[in-house]
Amino acid sequence: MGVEPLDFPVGSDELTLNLDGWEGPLDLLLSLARAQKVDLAQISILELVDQYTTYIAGARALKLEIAADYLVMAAWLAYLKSCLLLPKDPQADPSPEEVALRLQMRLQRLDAMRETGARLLGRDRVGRDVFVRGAPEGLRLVRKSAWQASAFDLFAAYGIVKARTQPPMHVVHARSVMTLDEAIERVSRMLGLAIEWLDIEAFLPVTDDPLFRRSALASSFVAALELARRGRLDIAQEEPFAPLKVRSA
Amino acid sequence: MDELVRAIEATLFASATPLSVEEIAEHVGEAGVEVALGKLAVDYEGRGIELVERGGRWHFQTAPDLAHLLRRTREEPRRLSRAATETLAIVAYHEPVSRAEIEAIRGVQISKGTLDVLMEAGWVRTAGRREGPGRPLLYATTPEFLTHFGLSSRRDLPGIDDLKAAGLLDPLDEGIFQALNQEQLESEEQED
Amino acid sequence: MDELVRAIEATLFASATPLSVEEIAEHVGEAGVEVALGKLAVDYEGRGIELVERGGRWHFQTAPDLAHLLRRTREEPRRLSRAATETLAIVAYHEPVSRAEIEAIRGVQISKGTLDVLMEAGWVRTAGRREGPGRPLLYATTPEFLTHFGLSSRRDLPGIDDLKAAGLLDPLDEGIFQALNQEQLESEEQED
Repeated sequence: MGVEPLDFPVGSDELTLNLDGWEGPLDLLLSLARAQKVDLAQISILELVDQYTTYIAGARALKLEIAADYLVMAAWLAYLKSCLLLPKDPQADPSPEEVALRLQMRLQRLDAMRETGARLLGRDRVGRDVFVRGAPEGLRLVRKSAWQASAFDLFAAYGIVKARTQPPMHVVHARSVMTLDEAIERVSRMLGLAIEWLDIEAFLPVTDDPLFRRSALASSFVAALELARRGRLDIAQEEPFAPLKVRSA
Repeated sequence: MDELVRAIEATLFASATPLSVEEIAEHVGEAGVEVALGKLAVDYEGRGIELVERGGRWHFQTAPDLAHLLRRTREEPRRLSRAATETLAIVAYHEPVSRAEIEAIRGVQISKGTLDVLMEAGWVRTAGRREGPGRPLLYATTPEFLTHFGLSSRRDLPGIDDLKAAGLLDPLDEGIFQALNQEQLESEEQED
Repeated sequence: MDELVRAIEATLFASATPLSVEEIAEHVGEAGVEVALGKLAVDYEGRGIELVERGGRWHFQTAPDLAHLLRRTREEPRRLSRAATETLAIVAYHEPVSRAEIEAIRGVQISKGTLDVLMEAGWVRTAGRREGPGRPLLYATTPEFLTHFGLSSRRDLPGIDDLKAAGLLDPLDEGIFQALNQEQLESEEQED
């Protein structure tokens, strides 16, 4: 990047001063300082300020665009210089000497990073100086399934299979009904009691279930008709919707 | 250590392909490569790496007896699908049984992967062929099957009456098994 | 030869990346990996290949003195600009460090691409945020940085002890340029 600043014939007309070659004012200052002394701890700040301002002045004489941060640095350095030369102000905090020391530390730090960066790049680097294996077989991770199933899952599954493939079987749930056969049997049995006319409801079993009672009534009525057909009993009804009467024949 | 042997060792190590004696000589810029290769091969005898020659080209490789180290297996728990569980149950109750018989008992076809999964799990093995038309391959359970499911023998499998008593044969109750594991059902759909 | 040493030799040889002691143990399935690694490193001393530890991870690489035989071109694997080189050094010696701190040390803004280049190379990573005003994003180096530059750890960074002793790695004293009277600066600027 670099323009070597001190090799620079200041004032030459053919000169093209390229400030873009510097990475900012600190970079320029560091180069000036390094030209002054190898050991940055030994540099003269006052001399450095003069060198910097001379350099910037030279650039300005060439009517080059100079970025504002270079000018700000020049102004700041000029002020630092005046503080360092003027009689000491005991009130100043930090003192101009301390500020100068910090500037020197900053230059040293930047210089150190520059130098260690170069040393890093010069190490034995993988792929340039040392080489890893050209064709590693590679390590593989094989995923294996640990299958989970319990004995219950197994038996339940078998139950499902058997249930699914069993021949269909229709089970009619026991419902509260009195079959005709039951009714005929019951009414025949009770006929011995029916010497006189009896209401058909007297033949029904005692129950709290209204559905069963309806079923028993219907079956018993049909049973009475059947038994009447066989000549075992007589049926009478005095008028429509009047109670049915039954009597042993 | 012999400088030439060192140079050849590094060259073969860094090379992405096996190298012929001529190619090695180009790199190390010296004669005597063959002798040095012999020395190097002796150095590596019995180690975890060996130097081998295949068709005139040399390369390093890991010792074949250590190949198992280079593949690390990780076990991941996975639920058996419903299709696989049913198939396993049929094999257990009816073994030895052919694939066609399993399908007849299940009333549903089984996918190719289902028996593979059970064999991979170590619960089902092949058990010869049935003499007869087509000589179908037969399947049976393994000792690991009994161990995994806590059975001392196949006689410990609950009988049909036990299943009925437990309500496991009631067709109306199939719904409760559907509720067991929705995932299982879904995986079955994908499998079948 | 010790079977564990053989196993570790084969594992590291086959691996495409450096491995930590824990990763090696997962493959060889045994304790005592560290002792065996020590033995293995001794076995390879002075050979064309060496066993090295970089940031807690181990790998084989060719001996540095044989670089001339193996280097195919004079080209660097990755050419870094001066800005990127300095930035890498600043991150390595000051980590974790914010972008503003990098800029303060370099005395200039860093262009957007500079950190990207270093992150793309796999040498720099983001390392959380600093609690405080603005919660700036922090940068640090990666294990690959140590591997690439042949550093066992950050303590191996060239000259790090001297720099530390000289106070050159202390947190940067920001604002030294503001230490002087701001008004004064402005008036001088107008004068110029």
